[in-house]
Amino acid sequence: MTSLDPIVLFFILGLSAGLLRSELRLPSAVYDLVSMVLLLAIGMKGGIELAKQPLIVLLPQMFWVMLMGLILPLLAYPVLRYVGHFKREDAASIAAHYGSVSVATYAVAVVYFASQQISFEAHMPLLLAVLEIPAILVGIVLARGLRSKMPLGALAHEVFLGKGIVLLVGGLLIGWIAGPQGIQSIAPLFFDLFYGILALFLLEMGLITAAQFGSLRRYGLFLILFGIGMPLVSAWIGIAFGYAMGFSVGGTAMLAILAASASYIAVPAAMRISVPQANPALSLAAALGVSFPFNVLVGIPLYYTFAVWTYSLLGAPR
Amino acid sequence: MTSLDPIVLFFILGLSAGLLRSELRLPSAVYDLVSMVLLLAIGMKGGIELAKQPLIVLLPQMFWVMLMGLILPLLAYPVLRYVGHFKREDAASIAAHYGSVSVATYAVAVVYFASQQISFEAHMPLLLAVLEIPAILVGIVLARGLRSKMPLGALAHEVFLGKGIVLLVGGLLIGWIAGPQGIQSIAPLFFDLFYGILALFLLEMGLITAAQFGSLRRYGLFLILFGIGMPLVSAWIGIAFGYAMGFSVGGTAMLAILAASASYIAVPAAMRISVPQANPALSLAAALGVSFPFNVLVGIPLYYTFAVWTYSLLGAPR
Amino acid sequence: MTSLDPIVLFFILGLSAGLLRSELRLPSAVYDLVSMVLLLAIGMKGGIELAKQPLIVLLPQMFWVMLMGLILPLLAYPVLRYVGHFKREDAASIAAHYGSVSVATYAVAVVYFASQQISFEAHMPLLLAVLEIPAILVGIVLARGLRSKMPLGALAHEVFLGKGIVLLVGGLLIGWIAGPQGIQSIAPLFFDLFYGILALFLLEMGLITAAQFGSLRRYGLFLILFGIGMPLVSAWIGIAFGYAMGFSVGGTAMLAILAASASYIAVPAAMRISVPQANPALSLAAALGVSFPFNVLVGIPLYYTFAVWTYSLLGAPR
Amino acid sequence: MSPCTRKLLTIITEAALENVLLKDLDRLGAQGYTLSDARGKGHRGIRSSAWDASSNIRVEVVCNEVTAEAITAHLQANYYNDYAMILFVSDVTVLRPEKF
Amino acid sequence: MSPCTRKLLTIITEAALENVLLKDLDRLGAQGYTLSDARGKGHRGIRSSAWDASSNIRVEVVCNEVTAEAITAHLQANYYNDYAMILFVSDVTVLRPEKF
Amino acid sequence: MSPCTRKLLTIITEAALENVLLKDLDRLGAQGYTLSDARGKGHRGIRSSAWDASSNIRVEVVCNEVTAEAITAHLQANYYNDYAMILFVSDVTVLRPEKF
Ligand SMILES: Nc1ncnc2c1ncn2[C@@H]1O[C@H](COP(=O)(O)O)[C@@H](O)[C@H]1O
Ligand SMILES: Nc1ncnc2c1ncn2[C@@H]1O[C@H](COP(=O)(O)O)[C@@H](O)[C@H]1O
Ligand SMILES: Nc1ncnc2c1ncn2[C@@H]1O[C@H](COP(=O)(O)O)[C@@H](O)[C@H]1O
Ligand code: NA
Ligand code: NA
Ligand code: NA
Repeated sequence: MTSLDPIVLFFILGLSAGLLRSELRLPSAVYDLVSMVLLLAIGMKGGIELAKQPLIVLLPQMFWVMLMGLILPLLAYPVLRYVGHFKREDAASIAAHYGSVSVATYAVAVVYFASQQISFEAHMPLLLAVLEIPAILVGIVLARGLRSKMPLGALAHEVFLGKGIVLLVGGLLIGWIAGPQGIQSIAPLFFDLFYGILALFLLEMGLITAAQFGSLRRYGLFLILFGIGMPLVSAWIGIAFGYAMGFSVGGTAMLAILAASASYIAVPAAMRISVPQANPALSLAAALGVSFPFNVLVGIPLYYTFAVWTYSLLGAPR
Repeated sequence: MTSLDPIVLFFILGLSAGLLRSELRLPSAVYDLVSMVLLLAIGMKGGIELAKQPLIVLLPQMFWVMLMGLILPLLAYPVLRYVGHFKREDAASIAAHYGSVSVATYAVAVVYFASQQISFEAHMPLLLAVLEIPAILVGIVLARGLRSKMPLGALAHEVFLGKGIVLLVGGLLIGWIAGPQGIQSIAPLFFDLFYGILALFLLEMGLITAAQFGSLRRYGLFLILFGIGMPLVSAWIGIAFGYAMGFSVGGTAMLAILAASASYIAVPAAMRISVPQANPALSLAAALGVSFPFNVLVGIPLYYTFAVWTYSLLGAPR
Repeated sequence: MTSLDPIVLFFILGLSAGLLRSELRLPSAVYDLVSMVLLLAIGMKGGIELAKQPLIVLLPQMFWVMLMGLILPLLAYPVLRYVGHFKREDAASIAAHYGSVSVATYAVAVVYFASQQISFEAHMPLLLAVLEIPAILVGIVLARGLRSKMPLGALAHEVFLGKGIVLLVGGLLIGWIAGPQGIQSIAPLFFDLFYGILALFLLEMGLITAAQFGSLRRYGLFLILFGIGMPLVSAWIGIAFGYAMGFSVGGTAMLAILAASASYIAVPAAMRISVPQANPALSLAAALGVSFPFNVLVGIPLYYTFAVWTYSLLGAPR
Repeated sequence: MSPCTRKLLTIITEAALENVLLKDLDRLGAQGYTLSDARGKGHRGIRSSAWDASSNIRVEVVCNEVTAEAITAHLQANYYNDYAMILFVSDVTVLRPEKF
Repeated sequence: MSPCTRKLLTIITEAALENVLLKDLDRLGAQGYTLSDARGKGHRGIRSSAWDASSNIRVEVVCNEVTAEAITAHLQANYYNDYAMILFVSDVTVLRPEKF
Repeated sequence: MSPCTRKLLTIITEAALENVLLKDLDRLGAQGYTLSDARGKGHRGIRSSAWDASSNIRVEVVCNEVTAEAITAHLQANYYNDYAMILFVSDVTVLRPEKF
């Protein structure tokens, strides 16, 4: 991402303030407000697009994307377990984080694509929501085995009724039902302020990221390498899926970005309850301490370049 | 209200999330911020209108509306006491809630009227502020008798200096003094974002409403019937007053909506201090658990239809 | 300031609510959010201007302004110590508050200048940031003597990495790097809403100011006289510096306002840690209880008038 | 300034009672108090702190035994029946006993 | 309504555990509980409360000795190894002992 | 893992002191601490938590007696005169005493 975008500068400000141990600290109520508005806005943006096309057309895409969300953690797990020598639960939990997605990374990508006038499939937020969940299930099975007697009800509750999913899917439904006309009255808050609110959110994300660096130092080099390497690999998988599904270059790049991003909202909460033996500091250090800044500062334009290469090499799909 | 309006969809989202016991929970600081902006905005909207006409003209209206605020709880009390068999203090407290008004219901009605291009007397927020208080006094007298030795100072403090009244009346005064020109600089926050902020508020209201359903189940059918029946009756009284005062159809409908709405900010706080024997769960279950959703989802367009009937039957007033 | 400006009316509303002991209280998270947005916005406004001119040109100005920040507390100290008979630490701490600046006062002045279409040097936020700090150092030396063995690291940390400075300077840098084009996407939040957010902030400031009146009553008349007299003197010093630096009338008036304003964010925090023997109630009572309302209600237009007189008497500088 | 024993009174009750309660504490001889916001569950159901009417406060008062008993008796007489409220007392050691 | 002794159990743990923990408390016989948000530091590092994953909660339960022991044993068996959690118990005097 | 007695130190003081105080606690041997925001009233007047300069924090430290005394002495020597601060100590039973 062009490092001059003010959105990214806010992230860097937060990161620097955190690393310099400044007094700057946002109250958690502000974090909650800001992330709530972002999730609803992203959901509604996607929902408006859903209103324009029959949902049935999107079912195959949802299926393929779900498949991608199952494959990514299965790919990450052996690396973490056998190269990184993490214990089973930790490997499974980290894998789940990387199979799922980061809404903040998506939001920054949306800003980047807008500034570069790259268009992409506008129902992407639907795929974002779909991608949140499968990796969680894979992570749990990897950690506990298939025969584990997890109370399924509690798990489904945790997964489908977590704050992030409810707001994202709620936004999708509201956008879908209300449509572009209906949503206009609330556009000043949710759409006009989107960039500004994202800036505040990234300021906070910078502070949170800085707080992960301590664990990073403790858990060492492998986590850093994984936190950069895994997104690079995932991005190519995302490109493969996007190409196979006949997406535009922009859409393919966006899917690559989703694949490369690592969750830090839905997955940590679900893993903490369903795989308590996993050390949450490890996954957050990797996802927030390494992959999030890497994706935001370097990855987003890079994955787009990957997608452009692919399309110029192979031609537009089908 | 047209169930497609996104404002109402946010309420339904909150309600569903609450009923499904989702993790979604807004910090109370967000609730405070959002309700503060709404109260100030509604006050200022009314204040701007006050600047356009001599206040003396409005004094009779304020008097009549105050009278309405005295009549409504006196009507509700015997029903609650002798049909519902509530103990004296509970009947008095519930009656006070229904004699007063709900700012959130008013805000949703404003949105509905705007979407339907129905005009109404623009100084309505003044009447809203006036209506908040008389029912509280009636409720206290009903509960404690006229000879009770309530410390009047403490009561006046509670009633006139509660958060809601201060912000609403403060907004009125600011709008009145600054006038439409003066207020322009702050319009982007208070007026352009009004719908969006109302949406967030209704999301939270949905969650709060869902939390009342537990008490509803406990206190049974009568409360549900009362929570629907009382607004229906009150609406007609509001229409009678509006018609008698020579209001437009829109203004009459709005007065009906105010009459039908039940307070959940000013009255609970005042009752808790001055009639502590009343169980607050009862009034909130009725006001928030039944009447608020009923008014928002069904009542607002219904009462408007009532007003239209009345005007087409009886002709415009005077 | 024209007492009709709604911004100021919000301050008066907060002040009245506080003095009447209303229930109105803003959660500290709202205070944090609102002040964060203001500081970032002011910083960015200044930063955008920095992008337009070589920084080297501003270095002399920064030097002179820093000098002013050293002189003001040295002037205030003997008055406080020998006329006011405050103990050494208290005199030093109060002096530091008056040598530094109040961002809220600056923000109100910006609104006033805009409404009166008075232009001023647009890099003023840079000077604002520069002015925050020197007085703190003077205050510490006055209180502890030059030979005191204050841990310099901890002090520098407190001074340069306090919340206010980080946000203001961070905003400056973001504005500078991103430039007017880059910042456009976040303008709806930070610039369009500026007045509205300032209104909320001043509402809270009114409540906080009211809370200082208790200490004022206790510490008596001298503090009130000082809280009015010191700004009047400082304003003339600001005018002298502005004139000497060749500023426009508006810029000179703004420098006078900065000089007259007294800090209540950066300085209290730094003094509390580095001069703990000073009673913080004294400085806050003077700075917030007297000088802030005086400057906002009376001082801002007054100092502008002073500047106009000066320029018409002496002619434009150089 | 040798250490000394005092009572720590903890009151958990509805936020609506805050103003009244703090005035009572002042009047009954408490030299100070500390408040924080809380949520919880008791005989009067769940109090979730989502908004004013369902918020709790948690008040702590360090005081001598006489004051503790006066406060306890006053609360029991005036609020215990009508408000969501619990109260418990424990022994604490304080410095500067003259403060409490 | 003479005063009576009970146990005050204070649990400080990760906010992620809130729902599960409160259900457990209900099941193990606690008549009520009080929660507030907290931050802190312990063997599992700094928990800053900046956002959900790093928030702590502070839960207080007033109960009789048997319940206190049941809760303690349950927490120790189920959560102590995997979660940031501490637990301490003190004696408190309560009014209306039948409530706890 | 039999239960064992420790001291619970509660410090209520100005939020401005947070950073300095936490560093001191670390240095004086506290194995952990828990913080929450608070407001209150004491000899230095009302601290309303409306904004930074008037906020209180409430810090709890569970530790052994020696550490408790060290912290108490340090706070009394360094902050008691200049800051709004109170401190009280009580006995608590903990599990896993090796943690504290
Ligand atoms: N056994 C308990 N332990 C801890 N807190 C309690 C207990 N019972 C009640 N509370 C708290 O006290 C408040 C009022 O209690 P109650 O009057 O029983 O509804 C509840 O909302 C809880 O926050
Ligand atoms: N010695 C202690 N005193 C007070 N609080 C503690 C202590 N140790 C841990 N805590 C709190 O308990 C939480 C979990 O502790 P731990 O499991 O040791 O990481 C920490 O985040 C602190 O809030
Ligand atoms: N007797 C008391 N009981 C409970 N908290 C107190 C008491 N005295 C003081 N405090 C708290 O300690 C803070 C500082 O006390 P002080 O130094 O006396 O002003 C106050 O703001 C209160 O939050
Ligand atoms: Na991913
Ligand atoms: Na009504
Ligand atoms: Na100054």
